[in-house]
Amino acid sequence: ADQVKVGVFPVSSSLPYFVAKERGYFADEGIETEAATLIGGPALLGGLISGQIDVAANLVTIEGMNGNILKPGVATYIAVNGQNAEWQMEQFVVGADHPAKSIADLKGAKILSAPGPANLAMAKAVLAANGLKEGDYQLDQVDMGQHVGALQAGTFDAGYTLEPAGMISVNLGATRLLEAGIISTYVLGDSSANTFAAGAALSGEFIEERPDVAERFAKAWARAVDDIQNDTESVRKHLIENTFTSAEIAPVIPMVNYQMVSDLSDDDLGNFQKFIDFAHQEGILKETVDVKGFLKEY
Amino acid sequence: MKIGTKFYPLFGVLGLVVVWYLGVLSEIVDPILLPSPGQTLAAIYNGMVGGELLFDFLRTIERTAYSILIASVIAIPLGIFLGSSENLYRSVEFVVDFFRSTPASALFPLFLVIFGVGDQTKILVASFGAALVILFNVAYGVMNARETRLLAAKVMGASRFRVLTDVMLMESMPQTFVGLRNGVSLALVIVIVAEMFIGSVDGLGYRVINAQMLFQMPDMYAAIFVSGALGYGFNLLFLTLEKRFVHWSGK
Amino acid sequence: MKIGTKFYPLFGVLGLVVVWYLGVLSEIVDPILLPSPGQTLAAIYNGMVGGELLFDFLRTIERTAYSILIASVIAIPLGIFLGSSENLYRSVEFVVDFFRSTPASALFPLFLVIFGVGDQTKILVASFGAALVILFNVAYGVMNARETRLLAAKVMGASRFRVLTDVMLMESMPQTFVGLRNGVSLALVIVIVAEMFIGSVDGLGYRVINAQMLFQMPDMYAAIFVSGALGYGFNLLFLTLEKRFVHWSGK
Amino acid sequence: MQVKPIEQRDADYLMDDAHVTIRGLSKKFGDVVIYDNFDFDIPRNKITTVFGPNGCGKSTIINMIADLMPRDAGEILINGKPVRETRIGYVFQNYREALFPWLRAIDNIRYPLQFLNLSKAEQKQRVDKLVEYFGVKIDLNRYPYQMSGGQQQLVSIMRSLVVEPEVLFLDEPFSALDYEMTLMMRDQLQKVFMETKTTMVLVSHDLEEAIYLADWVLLLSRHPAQVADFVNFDLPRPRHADSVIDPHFVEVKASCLETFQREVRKG
Amino acid sequence: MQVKPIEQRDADYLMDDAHVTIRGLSKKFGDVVIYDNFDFDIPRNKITTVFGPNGCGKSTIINMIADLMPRDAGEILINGKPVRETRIGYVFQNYREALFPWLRAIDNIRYPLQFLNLSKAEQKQRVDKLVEYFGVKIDLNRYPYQMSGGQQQLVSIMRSLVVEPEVLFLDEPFSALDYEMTLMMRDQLQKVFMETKTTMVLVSHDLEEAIYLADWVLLLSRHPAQVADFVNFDLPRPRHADSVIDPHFVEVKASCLETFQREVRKG
Ligand SMILES: Nc1ncnc2c1ncn2[C@@H]1O[C@H](COP(=O)(O)OP(=O)(O)OP(=O)(O)O)[C@@H](O)[C@H]1O
Ligand SMILES: Nc1ncnc2c1ncn2[C@@H]1O[C@H](COP(=O)(O)OP(=O)(O)OP(=O)(O)O)[C@@H](O)[C@H]1O
Ligand SMILES: [Mg+2]
Ligand SMILES: [Mg+2]
Repeated sequence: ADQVKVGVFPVSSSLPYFVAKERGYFADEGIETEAATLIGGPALLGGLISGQIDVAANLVTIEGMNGNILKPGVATYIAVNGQNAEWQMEQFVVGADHPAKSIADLKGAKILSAPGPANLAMAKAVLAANGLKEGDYQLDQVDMGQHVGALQAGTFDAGYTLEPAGMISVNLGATRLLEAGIISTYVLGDSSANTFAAGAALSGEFIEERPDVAERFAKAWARAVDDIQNDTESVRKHLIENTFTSAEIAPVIPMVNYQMVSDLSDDDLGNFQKFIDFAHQEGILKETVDVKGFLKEY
Repeated sequence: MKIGTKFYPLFGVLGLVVVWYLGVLSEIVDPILLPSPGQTLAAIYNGMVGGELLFDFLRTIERTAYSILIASVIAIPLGIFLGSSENLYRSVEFVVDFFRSTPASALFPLFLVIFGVGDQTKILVASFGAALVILFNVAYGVMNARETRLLAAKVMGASRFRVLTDVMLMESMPQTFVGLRNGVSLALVIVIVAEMFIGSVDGLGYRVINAQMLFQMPDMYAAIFVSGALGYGFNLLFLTLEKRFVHWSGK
Repeated sequence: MKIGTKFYPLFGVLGLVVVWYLGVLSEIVDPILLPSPGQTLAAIYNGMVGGELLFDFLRTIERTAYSILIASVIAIPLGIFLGSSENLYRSVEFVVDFFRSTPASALFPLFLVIFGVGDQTKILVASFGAALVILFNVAYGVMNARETRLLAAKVMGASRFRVLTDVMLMESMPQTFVGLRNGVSLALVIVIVAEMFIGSVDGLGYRVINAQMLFQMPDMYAAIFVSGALGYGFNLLFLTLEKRFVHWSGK
Repeated sequence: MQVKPIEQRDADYLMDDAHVTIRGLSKKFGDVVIYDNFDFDIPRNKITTVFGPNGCGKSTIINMIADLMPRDAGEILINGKPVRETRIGYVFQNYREALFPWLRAIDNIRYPLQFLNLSKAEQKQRVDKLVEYFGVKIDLNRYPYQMSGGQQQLVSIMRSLVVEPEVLFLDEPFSALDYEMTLMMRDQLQKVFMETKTTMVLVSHDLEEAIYLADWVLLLSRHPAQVADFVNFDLPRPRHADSVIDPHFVEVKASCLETFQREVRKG
Repeated sequence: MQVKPIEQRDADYLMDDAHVTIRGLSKKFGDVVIYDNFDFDIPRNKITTVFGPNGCGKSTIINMIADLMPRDAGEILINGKPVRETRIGYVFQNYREALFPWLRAIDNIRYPLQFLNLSKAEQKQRVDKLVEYFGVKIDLNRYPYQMSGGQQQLVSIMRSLVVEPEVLFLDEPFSALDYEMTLMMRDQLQKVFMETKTTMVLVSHDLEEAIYLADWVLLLSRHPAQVADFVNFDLPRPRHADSVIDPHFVEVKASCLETFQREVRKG
């Protein structure tokens, strides 16, 4: 079988990989995958650039595009994950006892943010869109592992957090959800628009040197995405063993909108480009990039 | 020392447990955030007897053992070599000290780049950290070899090489063990941090971060305490080895 | 020592730079991932002269300084107190050793729970780690105070308390400095790891992780090297202080 | 000189004008009996030297007299009073570990004065007088580790004398010094004794030194320690290098050596 | 005994049957001249003891003879050959730092034999013979740190003798031992000498010891080191405790002391 090295960030966004692997879709295509668990985009991107992995199962798109600026094509997406008010991922939560009813009420609050410059920029943009200027609030980035504890302990009044931390803290009764899908709403200007914040990326080298393997890989991936779209409940069990997800939350954890690049609509592409342009405008990307150049349809 | 002194450590442990219970009972910290000693103990027991914690524990031991092995194999001969010439050691001392002062976790990115994304990176970062500590101690041990013993060997007709193997090597042993003990502590810390932050599917660091992500506090504290015990155990192991193999040390 | 020996460290540094250049030139690692020494130096210069790196550097110094201050204020008196009675020290020794063996990064969650997520947590975890190291050294220093000096003070008419302040305290000083040096290294490492992983908006750890996220490799290596230099500098500072204040040590 | 049975010898070393009286002293370490119901008197205004095999209990006894070590039974009085109420001086063998290296020599010498009720002026006067006694030419503003061994031991002796002790104990004070230093320091000590007449108890493992400095030589045997002999040596002071070939010296030395070989080494 | 000018004394200490010949030896440490064009002969099959003030260069000269320290100029021959071609033995003052604590006593003694071309049987025989010489009653399977100081130094001496050295150097071999041990070890050494007649050079800072053991006593003065006297002491062996009160001993000692006070201490 053809060997493919996949870098995996063990969160729910990597679900298609686990589905394809465990349901034998890769094997059906004559592919044997070797997984390396890597936490965070830098490690994944570093793996792609140095050729230590062929695929990043779940690479944040801003980080991928950053890589493409440095080395064009190094992160070429074959599938992306949409998130918005329906497909919840990023969200603002507030302490259960806090009076705030909307993001606009967070004036003077101590807010935690998911880590990294991109998350910070998004949080600030959302706050700004709700009329809060810098200085109206205090925003600290905090490692994802600490979000629930920090919210539970009341160290922060509110948080710009991601799943599953958001859901866990709400379930514990520590927080209430204020609003989810906020990038779509406030950055893209449409709460139902897809924000493609992450996706599965292949290295340019892989695509060029073993085009047929890459194609078969994408095919297996597409089958997994298909399963997820059509039978969300049966795929959830794949989260338990493979990601930071317990058996209790697996059935209820919110999903993102897994899409193959070939299935993206023009609107989707437009929103994707808008998201990336916004990142450039915020200084997270040194230059802007044409996202279409780094998408590959199979 | 009377027999009673053997039990002194128990007082300390007891004190710790009491403080912990008081912390829990007084609800100074939210009971969801800080489980009671009993819950934690139960989590340790369940985890270690047939649970996943035992597996993670063994994985971390395995990684740490490999790191210290690699570190020793590289650092001990190198340390002897460098230590046998003071000028040579002075040349590299700054670089060694510099890297010793660099938080090993800051070196993760560099090592990921050089050694790739596999398990070997965690082991190699830990080896690197441990090797510097061992190197430095071995070199000092060799440099501080008793002049008299070196002269004694020389006057008895030992060649330069024999002086190195028969005397310097043995002389550096006590200090080498100091290095090994510090090295293994450091290696363990780095392995756990790597398991926490570079990514892993097992090991105590993974267990801590996993329990944290899932907000299973008893499990998290169980993993933390097992890490502490492991560190203590490694230290004890090397102390025992030292007593056995460097029986003359300190006498 | 001849004047020449002053320059030996330069050979080591030179060697490092040469190896680095060779690594870059041979393209063993992708040039995007490993910038050249020149680029890194430029990033250090730009960052330190008017750039943000200087600010982060100062923030890390500030946090480390606070930690070591807090650690000293707690651990030195406590160490003297515990060291002055061997039984007392034996009681807490296990707990101290246990926590010394626990990777400080595994304790982040506990400290976050107790002290919250602010700057104080980073400082306090670092203090905790450093305090254990200092405590342990001070206690040993006191316990190993030369019997003869204690007897000399006693025979001259010093009370138990005066023996403690006049002799034990002074006797423990050399070992206390060993503790301070190890403590400040550890505190720096913990502060940087905390800045990297528990969230922060400044500091060298933040700069490393930020540069890493943005994939600005020269900036990342600049921050890493500045961390190493800082560690080296702290060590040097305490060595200098030691030479000044414990002038009698080792004589 | 024949060693008499214990009972008959009593009169020799229990004297009327004793400065230190030891009665019924017992001391064990674990199961080893070091002293068992030991009686002894230390003469006033004399130098008594103690000579005996290693581990016989020389340090133990002066430590018990100086109250640095608890005794199991018995009574020790200095001038009829318990030690606590007396000013004593003690010079340790290991001056390196006895002086305070963080204090300058002069501050080391001054240190014990703070425990007496003396005005600053009196303190200064005491120190000045002492420095004069010794004709000290060394720079007392240096730290101990900046001085030679002999200079350090001199500072140590000055520190013990500055409180004007009733009794001065010296435990092998010169054995860590080299030959020349030892010769010089013996003479310094003798000079101080001649000027102050302080009662001194000096332990030595060098028989020649023990006799050279002594008015009385106490020879101890061991397990438990007993008085093997208590020898008077009355060669007039000051004694000097040639004294060791004086016939009286040679005779006393021969007698002591004989006792040592016969009574003491066998122990 | 008057010290003669250097030129006239030559005949006394440059001899026909010299075992070690030193000619034109010079040695400086930095600016300090320790030896300047120094000539000396060490007699064959005799014990020569070296006595002199601290730092005069006693250790330096035996280290140079034993090739443990480079010399600046001059020639040193043992039996007409350079040191490298000779088997020598060396006993250090600090036996604790000279023995290998990781080897049992017996292995310490055996250690130098591996550098000779001997069969296992010959090696064993050598060691056995030596053990017999010394009438060793101690358990040689122990590690050095499990032995008393005297026993350790005994092992150290046996280690140096096992190669049957042409010349044995001893640098203050007993000064770290206590009085009893020292007495015993002196007699052991004397016994070995009487049986083997090995040429020995022994440095001592104890004049009594230096004379007691010596056939010849070399008195050194300093800056740079010069022969202050070279004294023959021919009291028949074995000497014993009483020898130190023998008139000949007392006379030689007085003469040496005088020389020491006059010539040497002034340095
Ligand atoms: N603290 C102690 N615990 C147990 N045994 C001790 C202690 N101090 C001394 N001893 C033992 O008591 C005996 C007498 O010791 P002491 O130090 O008085 O001898 P000493 O005559 O001064 O010998 P030295 O000539 O070696 O100084 C020795 O056998 C010694 O081992
Ligand atoms: N390695 C060295 N570097 C500089 N000076 C030295 C060195 N070794 C010895 N000296 C000096 O040379 C002189 C002679 O030293 P040496 O050790 O031979 O004296 P010694 O007669 O053996 O004295 P001691 O009685 O103290 O053993 C001393 O002044 C000493 O300080
Ligand atoms: Mg003693
Ligand atoms: Mg010497």
